[in-house]
Amino acid sequence: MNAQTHIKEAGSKTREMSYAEAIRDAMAIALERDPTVVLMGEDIGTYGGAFQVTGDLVDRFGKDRVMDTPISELGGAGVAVGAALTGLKPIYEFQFSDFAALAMEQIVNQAAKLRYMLGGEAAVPVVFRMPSGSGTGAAAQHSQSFEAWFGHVPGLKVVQPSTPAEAKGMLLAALEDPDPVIVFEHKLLYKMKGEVPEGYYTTPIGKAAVVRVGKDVTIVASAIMVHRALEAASKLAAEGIEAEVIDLRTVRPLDRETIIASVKKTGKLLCVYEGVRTLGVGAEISALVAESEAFDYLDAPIQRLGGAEAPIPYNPDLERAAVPQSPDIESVARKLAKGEV
Amino acid sequence: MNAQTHIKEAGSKTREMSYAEAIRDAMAIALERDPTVVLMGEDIGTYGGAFQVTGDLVDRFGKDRVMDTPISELGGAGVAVGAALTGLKPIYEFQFSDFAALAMEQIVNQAAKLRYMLGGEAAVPVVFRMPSGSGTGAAAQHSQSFEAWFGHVPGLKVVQPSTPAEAKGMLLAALEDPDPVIVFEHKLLYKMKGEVPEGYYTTPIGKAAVVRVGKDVTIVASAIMVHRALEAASKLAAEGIEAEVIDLRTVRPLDRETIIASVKKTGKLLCVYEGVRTLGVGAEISALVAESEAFDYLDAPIQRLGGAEAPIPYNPDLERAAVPQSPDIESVARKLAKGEV
Amino acid sequence: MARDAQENLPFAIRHFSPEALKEALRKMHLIRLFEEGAEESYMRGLIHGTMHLSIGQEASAVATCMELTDADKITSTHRGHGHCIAKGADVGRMFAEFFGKETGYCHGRGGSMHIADVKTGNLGANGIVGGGLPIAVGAGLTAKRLGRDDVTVCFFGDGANNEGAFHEALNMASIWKLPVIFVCENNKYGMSTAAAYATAVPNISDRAAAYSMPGVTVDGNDFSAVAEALHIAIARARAGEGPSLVENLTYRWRGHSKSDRNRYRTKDEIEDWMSRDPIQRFRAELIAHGVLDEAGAEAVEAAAKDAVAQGIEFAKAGPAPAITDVTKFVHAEAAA
Amino acid sequence: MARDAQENLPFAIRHFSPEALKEALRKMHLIRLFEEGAEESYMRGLIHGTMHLSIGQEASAVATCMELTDADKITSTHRGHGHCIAKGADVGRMFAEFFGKETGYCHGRGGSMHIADVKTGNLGANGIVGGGLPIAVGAGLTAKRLGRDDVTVCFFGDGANNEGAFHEALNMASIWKLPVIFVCENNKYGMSTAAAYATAVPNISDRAAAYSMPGVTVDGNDFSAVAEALHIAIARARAGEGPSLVENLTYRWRGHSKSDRNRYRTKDEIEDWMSRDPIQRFRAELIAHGVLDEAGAEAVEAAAKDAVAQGIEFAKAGPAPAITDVTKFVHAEAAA
Ligand SMILES: Cc1ncc(C[n+]2csc(CCOP(=O)(O)OP(=O)(O)O)c2C)c(N)n1
Ligand SMILES: Cc1ncc(C[n+]2csc(CCOP(=O)(O)OP(=O)(O)O)c2C)c(N)n1
Ligand SMILES: [Mg+2]
Ligand SMILES: [Mg+2]
Repeated sequence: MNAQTHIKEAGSKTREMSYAEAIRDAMAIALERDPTVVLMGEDIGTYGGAFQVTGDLVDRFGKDRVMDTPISELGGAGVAVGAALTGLKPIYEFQFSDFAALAMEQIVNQAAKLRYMLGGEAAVPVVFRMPSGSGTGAAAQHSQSFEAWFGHVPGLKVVQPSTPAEAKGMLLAALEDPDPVIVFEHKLLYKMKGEVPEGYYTTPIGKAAVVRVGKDVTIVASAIMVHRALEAASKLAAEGIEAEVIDLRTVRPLDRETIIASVKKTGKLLCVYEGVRTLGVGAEISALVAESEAFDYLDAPIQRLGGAEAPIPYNPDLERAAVPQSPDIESVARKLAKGEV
Repeated sequence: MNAQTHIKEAGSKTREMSYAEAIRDAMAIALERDPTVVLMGEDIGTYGGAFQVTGDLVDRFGKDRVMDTPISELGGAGVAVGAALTGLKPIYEFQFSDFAALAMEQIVNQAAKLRYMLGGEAAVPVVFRMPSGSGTGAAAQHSQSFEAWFGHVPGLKVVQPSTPAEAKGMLLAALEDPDPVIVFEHKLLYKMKGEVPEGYYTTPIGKAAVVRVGKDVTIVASAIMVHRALEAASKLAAEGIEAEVIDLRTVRPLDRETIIASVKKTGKLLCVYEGVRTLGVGAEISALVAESEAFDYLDAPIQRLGGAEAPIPYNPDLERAAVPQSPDIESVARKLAKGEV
Repeated sequence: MARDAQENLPFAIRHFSPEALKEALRKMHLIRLFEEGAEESYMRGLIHGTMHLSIGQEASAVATCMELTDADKITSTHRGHGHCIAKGADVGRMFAEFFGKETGYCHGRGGSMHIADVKTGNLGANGIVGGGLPIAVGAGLTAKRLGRDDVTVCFFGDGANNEGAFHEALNMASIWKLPVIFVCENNKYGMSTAAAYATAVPNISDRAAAYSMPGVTVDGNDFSAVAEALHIAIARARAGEGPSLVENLTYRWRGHSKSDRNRYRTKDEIEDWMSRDPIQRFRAELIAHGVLDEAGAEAVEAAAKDAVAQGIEFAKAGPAPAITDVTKFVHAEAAA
Repeated sequence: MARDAQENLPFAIRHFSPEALKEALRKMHLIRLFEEGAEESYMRGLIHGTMHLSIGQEASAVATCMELTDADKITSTHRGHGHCIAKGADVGRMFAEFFGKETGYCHGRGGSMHIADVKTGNLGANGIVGGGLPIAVGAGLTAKRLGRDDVTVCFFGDGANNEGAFHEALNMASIWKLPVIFVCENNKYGMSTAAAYATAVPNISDRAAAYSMPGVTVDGNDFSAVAEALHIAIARARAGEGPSLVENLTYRWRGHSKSDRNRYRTKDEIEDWMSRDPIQRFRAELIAHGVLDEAGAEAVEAAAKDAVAQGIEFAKAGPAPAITDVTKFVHAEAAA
């Protein structure tokens, strides 16, 4: 993937860092550049965050800028909304995206709607960071993927960066955005390493990236599924099947153009996402293609691989079986490319 | 619509009543039959409910069976979950489905998952009633349609009855169900009258109904959209276009068979729903058709009419413009039938 | 006036200028007349949806906002018309909003339940009971972080005090010593549900102790008592000593909303409260203390009446939003 | 023994039979050894995910459950192994659950954070802080409605007391006078966050007054003190007089979970608390009062050790769930 394609004003140098470090780097830059930026969340100070994403930021910026909040997700999110409404730019970290279920009222009924309800007379430039997804053995209440919920809410923007460089650039873009942005960070990506441009840059919200060019089948994937799709694609390449892989990056607003252009080229679409299959992100991607001019180019039924219709189980084998894995993607993409579906 | 097709053990007699009365009738029957049934909710007692659905039930069954709760949606829903877990069958009424945003944690993290997390050793037979939808001039925080959110959650069942007879039968079915069921009641339907069978009967969860037979285009609609679709269909019939109208009735689990069979017949699909278009119920219906054997029968791109990508506005004309109306359905269905899309 | 005599006067008379007191009376009349105008407009079909009138609670709204400047913020509730006027909004733009006009405060998108006037510091009514509580704490946080000395008043009802948001908000405001004043307008009912039934303590202010903040219950129909309680709380907030909880005992004369059949309270109770009209009481007090005379009071009321009549005309004349503008204001223009 | 002498004895010694006291000691040892066994199994890769150990809090768990029968319910927390054992669960099936086996209490679907044993009245640990609070109130409602006399104990932490769910749950339990005992295990921290920072009152029990219920803070490492507080609260609940809040001051010796680097508390503090081991304290007390002798205590501990060893063997031997059974247990079989 060519990071340069999605960078606005990056320094020329890059540095290898993990996804978590890249997010921390973005927050440090933001805290330095803009005195109105504050970080809020449970145990983001001394503890460094449940996933060590804020790390040592409290030592560098102090407790007034990196605020531990009580275990009060509804209130904490609401304080962030009120602060954003009146002049701060808060980044509120949920320890797990699952706990956002406690704060839907402030995120959806307040943050997403305030500008509209007030006829444009108010703005809520808040960022909610949400560690998300399964694979950590933490079971049903710590492994969900809620991006479809927020993707259904006008007034929000929803991003799912899949690489360190994207994670940094999209978080900085989220902070520049005058409206509320939800950032889903996949927990299994936190340790993933990658080259990340130094300094300030933004990765645009609302633009998908073609991360592998191909002609036989289009795979639209998000977050960790991008990597599983790329793995599948390189296996398929050995068989002479060229899959085009699109990193969705933004769930709301969706990048129709990139997806449609690819499907017009390949005639075949596979949507891969970790959230529950029914009414997950892949449903919308399928629907937008099926109603678009790409419909006439479709050579086969649109395929979806999504999470099982079950809560995430604790047993590790069951847990793996509950979400798409690389061999699943490979197998469906192969059948699709070969005209077997 | 032939109510008999979806009734298990109905008395032969019917009586005309409103949708709200039909729901009340169901609750009265349940309270009489089963001493473990309790109603809970804000102002459901003396006030009779925000929409007068519980009405005089508190006078008939007393405050122990028809319990006013404090304004505590998270806690109230959680009390209902705990009560269901230990032997009661609670029906918890939200005054507006919008306020369920406060209770997502108890509904989604607890009720939906408890049976699974406990390996089948527990059950949560709770029913959540949610007055839903726009059209009342109550603006952005009192007009939402959240069925897609709940439809995305394994462990829940989600229904959207569109007639008085369905409303009664589905509520009684929800109470028979050993798992949590969410019932969306469209506020604009409360006053709608219809023939309702007397006595106890259930309308099965998970079965859609073909409410108008046609051959030219399939319209899948839910809740109030069923009526708007039927209105559009009868206008189209005058032009010689025969639309088949399907009342979805259940969002989770979806009735794939009925939808696919119809699309195989007509070759054209229009999904109509009030929830926000992106990631709304119609996205899933489109996707399930596009991945099914019906794909090969599709003669045109699948069309969707959903809610605008905006919070529901207060101004009545804007409010009407924000969700599909009968002429919108008519126009898209006509184009579809005529091969103009 | 001798110091002793001074001290026997009601706080408000001692503390505010006659001009300020007359302005307060004007606002109270304005609220009452606005609510009556809104009610009538509703009957005549100019307003749709629902409305929550604050008739009977005017002293609470106006006395609470008495010492606030435009830099100070309020968060308001579904029963928020009075707060909006007390904080300084223009009734013409309020009516325009209720009539769904582009000239309304929310450009016709919000209506009664979202009435706001950000320029005078009103961050908005709220359709969600308790929704404004954490938002107010956030406003307090902004003031503290940016080193400003503005305070935020958070209005909420007795019903709202049982929401989890109340607990979380008061706790955070307290541990961070934020300049927030939580003002509970206890009108005895949340919709039909008596506070005495739904709330496990006799006074909502009893709950202040659970957050180590001062809590006080005052007669919310006594302008001076409310103003004094707020004076103390605002001083505390501006001094960086943290939040307070003030409970104004009051009563709404009308039903909860337009759909209320009033089956949960007695005619006697309603009439008893109506006989203790906060406006007449304040007006009599001002006259008794020579702030104005009967004619002056009449003039104040007449001015309010004019403002309401003109406001309705302004509202009627305004254009409706373009029907194609459903998605306008969802996002900032540039970012849309 | 003369009545006077009796009254000078600790509550537990007076109130419980020697058999019951020995069983309590056994359970405390069992919890400690179970936690150590779980920790070791985790290190050896038999358990994955994360775990929250309750070492140091054994007196709180066992004394709280002392008078509960299988008909009585508990709701537990993420730090729930001790509660589960105290309520009567079998450690073999617990280990099996942690090892992800079909023979585990949750058939391998739940793991540590959802450990439950519905038959002994444990409605389950909870991955959501505060998640069990309203559920416990619901269990209390069931008992009251069905005219049963069982009570529900709701365990929660100091961190959980700042969740809105706490407020809503305690308020409802109080207004409906439900047989629920809220037991706060205050171990000074919610993850890394000190209760002294996050909670606006010195004692969590200070908040009981906000719900008009009795609140008491006891030394949670003093078995007898906890048992006595529970005795009073349970009697009140069974008599239909409503809920109580009991705060057990205690301490967790280990980090919050497996990812804790312990940067928020000092070695001194940890060692100080470790020197006040609740198990040794109880054991010494039993010996001092002649309930058992040193050899008897050794035998009790040895029995617990055996049970843990056997439990681990049982767990290892159990079958894993079939990989095709991902959606099993989502719904009732018939309705699936
Ligand atoms: C979260 C939420 N729950 C319920 C409602 C419905 N509702 C609107 S106002 C109201 C009563 C509020 O009572 P209170 O806080 O005392 O304010 P009052 O109406 O008496 O001014 C209710 C239940 C709501 N708007 N939001
Ligand atoms: C709603 C929610 N917020 C945050 C968390 C993450 N978390 C798990 S345990 C914990 C600390 C809980 O503290 P406390 O209630 O004192 O219990 P303790 O761990 O001390 O036993 C946190 C923040 C969670 N599981 N659920
Ligand atoms: Mg009230
Ligand atoms: Mg703790």
